[in-house]
Amino acid sequence: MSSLSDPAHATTGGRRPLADRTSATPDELLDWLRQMLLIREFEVRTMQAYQDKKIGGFCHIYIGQEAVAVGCTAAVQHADPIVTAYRDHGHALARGMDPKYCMAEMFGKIGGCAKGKGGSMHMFDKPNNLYGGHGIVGAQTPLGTGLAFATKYIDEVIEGGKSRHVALCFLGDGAVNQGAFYEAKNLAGLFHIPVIFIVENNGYSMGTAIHRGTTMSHRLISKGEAFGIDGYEIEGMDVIDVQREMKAVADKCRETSRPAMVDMKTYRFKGHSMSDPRKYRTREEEEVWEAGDPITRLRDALIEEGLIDDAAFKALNREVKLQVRSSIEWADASPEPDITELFTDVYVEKFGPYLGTSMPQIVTDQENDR
Amino acid sequence: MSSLSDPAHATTGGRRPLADRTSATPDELLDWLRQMLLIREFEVRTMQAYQDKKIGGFCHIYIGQEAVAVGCTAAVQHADPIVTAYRDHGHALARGMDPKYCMAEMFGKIGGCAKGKGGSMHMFDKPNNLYGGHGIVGAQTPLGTGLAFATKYIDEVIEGGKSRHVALCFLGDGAVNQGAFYEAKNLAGLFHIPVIFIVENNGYSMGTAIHRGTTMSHRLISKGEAFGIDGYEIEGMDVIDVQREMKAVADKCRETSRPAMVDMKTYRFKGHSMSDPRKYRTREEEEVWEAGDPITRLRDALIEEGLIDDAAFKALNREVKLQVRSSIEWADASPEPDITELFTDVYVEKFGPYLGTSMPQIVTDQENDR
Amino acid sequence: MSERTLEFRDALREAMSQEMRANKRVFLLGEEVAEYDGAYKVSRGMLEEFGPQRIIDTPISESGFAGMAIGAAMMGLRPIVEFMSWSFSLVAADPILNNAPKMLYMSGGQFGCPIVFRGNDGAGGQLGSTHSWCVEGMYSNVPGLKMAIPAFADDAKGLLTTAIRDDDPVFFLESERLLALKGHVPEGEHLVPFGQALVRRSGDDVTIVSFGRPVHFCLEAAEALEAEGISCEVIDGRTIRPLDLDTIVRSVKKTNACVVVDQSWSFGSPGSEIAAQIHQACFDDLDNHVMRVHSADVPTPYAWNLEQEYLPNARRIAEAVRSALYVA
Amino acid sequence: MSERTLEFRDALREAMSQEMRANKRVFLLGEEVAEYDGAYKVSRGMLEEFGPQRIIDTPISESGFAGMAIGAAMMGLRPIVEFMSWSFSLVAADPILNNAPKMLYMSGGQFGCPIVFRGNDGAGGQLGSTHSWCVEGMYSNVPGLKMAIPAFADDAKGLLTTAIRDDDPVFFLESERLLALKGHVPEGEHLVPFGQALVRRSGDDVTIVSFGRPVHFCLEAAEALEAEGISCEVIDGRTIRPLDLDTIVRSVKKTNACVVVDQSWSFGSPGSEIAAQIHQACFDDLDNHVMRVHSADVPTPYAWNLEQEYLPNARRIAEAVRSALYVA
Ligand SMILES: Cc1ncc(C[n+]2csc(CCOP(=O)(O)OP(=O)(O)O)c2C)c(N)n1
Ligand SMILES: Cc1ncc(C[n+]2csc(CCOP(=O)(O)OP(=O)(O)O)c2C)c(N)n1
Ligand SMILES: [Mg+2]
Ligand SMILES: [Mg+2]
Repeated sequence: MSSLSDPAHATTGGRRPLADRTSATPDELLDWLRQMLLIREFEVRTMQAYQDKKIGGFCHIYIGQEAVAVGCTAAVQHADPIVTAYRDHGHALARGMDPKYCMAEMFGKIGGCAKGKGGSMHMFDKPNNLYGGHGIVGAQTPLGTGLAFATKYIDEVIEGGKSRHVALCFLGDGAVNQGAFYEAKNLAGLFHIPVIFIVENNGYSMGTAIHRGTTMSHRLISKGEAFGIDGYEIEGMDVIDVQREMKAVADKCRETSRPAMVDMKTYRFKGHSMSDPRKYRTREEEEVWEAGDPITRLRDALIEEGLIDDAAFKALNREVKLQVRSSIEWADASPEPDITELFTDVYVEKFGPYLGTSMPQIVTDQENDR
Repeated sequence: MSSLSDPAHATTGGRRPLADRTSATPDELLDWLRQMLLIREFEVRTMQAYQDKKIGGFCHIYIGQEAVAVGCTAAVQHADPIVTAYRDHGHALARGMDPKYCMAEMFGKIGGCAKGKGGSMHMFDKPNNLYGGHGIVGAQTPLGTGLAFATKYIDEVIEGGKSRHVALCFLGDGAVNQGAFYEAKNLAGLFHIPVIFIVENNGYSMGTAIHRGTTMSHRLISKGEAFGIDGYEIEGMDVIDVQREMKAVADKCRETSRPAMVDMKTYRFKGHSMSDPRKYRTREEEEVWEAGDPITRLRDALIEEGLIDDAAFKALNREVKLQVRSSIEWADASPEPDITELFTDVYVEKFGPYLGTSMPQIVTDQENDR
Repeated sequence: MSERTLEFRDALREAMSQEMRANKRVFLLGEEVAEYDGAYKVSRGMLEEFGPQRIIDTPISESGFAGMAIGAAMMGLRPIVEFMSWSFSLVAADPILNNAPKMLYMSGGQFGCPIVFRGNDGAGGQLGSTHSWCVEGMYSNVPGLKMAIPAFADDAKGLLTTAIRDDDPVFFLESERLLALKGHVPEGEHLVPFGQALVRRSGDDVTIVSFGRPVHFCLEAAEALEAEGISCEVIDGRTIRPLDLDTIVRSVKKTNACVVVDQSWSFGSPGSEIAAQIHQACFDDLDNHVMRVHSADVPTPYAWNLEQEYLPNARRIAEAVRSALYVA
Repeated sequence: MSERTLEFRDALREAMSQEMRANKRVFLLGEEVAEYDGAYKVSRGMLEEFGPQRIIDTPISESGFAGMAIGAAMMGLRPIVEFMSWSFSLVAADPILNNAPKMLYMSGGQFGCPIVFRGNDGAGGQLGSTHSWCVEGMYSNVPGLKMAIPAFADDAKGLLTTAIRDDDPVFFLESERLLALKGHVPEGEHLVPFGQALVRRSGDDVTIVSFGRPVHFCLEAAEALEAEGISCEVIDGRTIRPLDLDTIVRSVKKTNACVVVDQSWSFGSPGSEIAAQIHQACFDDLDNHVMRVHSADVPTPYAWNLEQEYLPNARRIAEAVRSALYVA
């Protein structure tokens, strides 16, 4: 598969005619643009809310990586489970979470996707098959393997058919050094588990440039090949490329019920978390990557093809801004969890001081919609 | 390096003239034979003692793998630290532990290398730079990396010189699937730590044939290459080959202060532990490997070269038998640890119920010898 | 009532097999559970009956396969994870403690973890420090998990059945030393509810509370003490989370004396918890402070004589009972 | 006595730097400790002074680098391992619990582990379930390790210096919430011995025992209770292993009432241990059972209001004191 790891090269990606690059419909393309804009706007407002102390804890911003979550999600079916790390707002929105639940979660409100109990790092969305947001680096890799295992088990053992799903398991480049990831890969390779490990390789884990923490960083996929897992290097700044190449990967994994590993080259435009001054990298480096902004690239490509004009883009932008604004209003208005919530969701059944469990609004709202 | 993984091929290894195959002196060659005989006899008597209930707990027999411990140990300096897993009697003896301490340890006697506190799986010998015997699969791989790290640190930071040691870290083929091993390899590759991971690939972890638990088992060293670690496949049934090839590996690691990984093909002639009926493999397979018995091979090669004759071999055998017998007598005679030993060696200093620490006989005897 | 006698290990297997027959979502995975029939033969024959898709041999990757099973549980499967020994669960501490018991909470009720982790816990015979963990000493500290420790074959089946049907993660602690113990085990469905302790022996002078293997040491001590004229009530707690404090308190209010016997190390253990809770609930009833018998507060020694002394044996229990009763 | 004021984090650094100057065997490793100056700036400037061979940035491989450091300690080096958070130590549970504290014992005295593991412990601010572990709740169960939890800047330096010189593995638990706390810290060598609790505030009516961050909550509660005419003696335990029971017992024998405040979950915690030990040592002195204040027995919630209620805060401590004294 293609390897466009040189960021300078990235800006030329839009030149080829769209029809050569994607089989997506205009509506789909516009939806990807909308999703990326939504994530971007959401994150901008998240940063503000964090500064305003409406959001607490650790908060990791996805700006710059939008094409990855949007492109990967678009490459698979809605029923295919997804799991990721703590930098998870983008995945939640790309998967279809209404931003109001996401924002309310960070505000620590009962309307949050996890009733305000999880926070920024722990976004869960059952209706949209998002299995979290996980705070412990690498911990989601055995979980993701388990999700794919389960789809296969359900398809084959329970329903007596053929394995027909894939699971997407996102991880950071720093997570590549957690032992659990290797155990997960061996299991996936051995048991033919259709999990796709997508390393969102943004070049840094906190202040550590990848080569300072990771051997063979010029060829991360060797760390999958050692488990018989096919590896792919994908340039992650252009959503069209991401979707197309990921679709090919996913189709193959679905077909063969085999795992894959993707070294997805990307960049986070902001700091590791809200408190990071980014002294470990240069402004020049940032500017090179910013020049390949995934939103600009898709917008320009769509304008070039006449699928959108400046006015339509502005309108889309406005729509998204309104959506995020109203999600903030919604989150503001959502009440704090009642103190009794401390003792709910610890165990499924009531006993002793424990109050049993119930579904959060993100699930019940959806059920009411039906 | 050579790859003689076909056991049938193995029996032809002795045909080339010795001088082409090794630079070891006749005394050294005879000593290797003596060591292998000692391990064999020791293990035979260990099995008996286990049946007689003189030994408790888990007990893992090294018979069949003697050439590995003896050849690897002979390939490095005595000051180079060694660490291994629970199948550790062979390493202890090859490193120079007097068998009496080893036997007494298994008998749970105060004369044991660890005062009877460690048992079969946990052989330690400070004078001989053996850092255990470790019961948790894979746990010794970060430790071994740390031993090599420490030699380098001492050489470079404390003594201001050049790194000049290697550490040998033995592990089983089943241990290859523990996450800690991958973390250790990444650290070793990244920090230029001269640790040599020797996978004693005897084809099984308990009842699991390697390919049933391990991906890429036909090319284990890919699991080192993914960390920039040079890999070697070595046929482990001929001590002459093992020593020669391991010496080359060790010399290179010592010179470059780089790690290495060795896929050492071998076979355990007995069960996993004393309670294993070996139903997972065929008698035919066992017989093929037994035909390549490392002791027979060295004996025949030495006879062929005229370095030893049948009588001398028998004498050596007798000597070793006597030594093991007397080590059993010594172990039998050694007292049980006093009940107060329960509270020694928990902390270095005395406090509360804790009685402080003191060196076991294996250390004090040696100090008295000086 | 069936008078059928089974070994503890067979009772465990019967629970698993019956639940697997009834529910395809239940499956078993772990090292050597399939082709080898289990390192301790608990799963003997299950591969044959249920096939390799449901009885799964894993590599030696506890963190990987425990985490994988948790992911599968989040999707509604009901995995049974066998740790060959709980001592080996330390390499999987993160998934079993940070994921399984907290997933329901962190997801605000969306994703539970109906999973059972089971295997040998506590000292076997001379296995040494690394292989003799009583993980209840540490893991019972963690909310969100349940913990069961059967001492008899019927409870092995009844508690394990309950565990498999439970919607929360259950840590199921067996003792290698009990696997061959025989007892009457009901055929067919047999459920022992969590949170219900059992009085194994009635008595008037002192209450002895324990869990799992040491319950047998307690009964042994009680037997011996009877000869001295001391009447012991022995309570088998059966589950540590939830803890049936009521049964314990009822007994202590009768006997006014209590000895807690816990095979964990003493410091911050189930034993200290139960002692503290009894002091709270029975402050005016106790004629003496609660006595505690634990494994010695040292790493587990290998040597036979040291290990015997290390364990909470009948002699040490009897001594504790005598001091609880101020009997010189 | 120096009147110099330092932040808690700077006091930690001073201990490390002074020991590293004095002993080349001491080195520091962990995630982001070198070029980033530490995730919480505890090691700021140390790379510059000591260079990359002694201040070592590691990958996110806690099990690997903790184990590596243990191996190095076996060879006589004296590593300081920084866990960015103790919450991340669960992935390293096996090396830190199965190797470090047992090596001396398993090797019959041959190989000790002079190593310090340190980092943030306990709830920070709204970090949620996975990032808010109070590992003392679990790890204090394990013999062979020592455990220190400073609550003030001077102790941060004094206890850490002692930890680095100690020949046994020391688990050193800091609180992210205290890192900016200022206090007088002696210049030059400053050692605070392990196993010596400190009476932080004298009082007559009740003894409050705590460790680390909650000591501040206790002092806050004591202040508030003074207005109600209740005189509290607040004891800062400082080390959990060894535990200075004598100081606690002396106080309880005076006050006849006790509240233990422990930020861990309650079940089988240091708090339950101390309560049980006090009941044993002060059975005839107590006018009421020992009260315990812990974090709520649930996974740590993210929401601010829930987290505040979850923690052993001053309000809950004051309530416990009042009930200990039968004050409605
Ligand atoms: C086991 C563990 N160790 C350390 C941390 C602290 N930590 C959180 S994020 C992070 C960096 C991860 O970087 P990467 O995987 O590249 O993801 P990115 O932040 O770039 O998305 C670290 C060290 C953690 N959460 N879990
Ligand atoms: C973490 C862990 N899991 C499981 C075990 C149980 N166990 C002991 S030895 C062994 C098999 C290891 O096989 P291998 O690494 O090939 O070594 P060999 O016995 O062949 O020398 C297993 C599963 C253990 N000791 N540690
Ligand atoms: Mg990154
Ligand atoms: Mg093997």
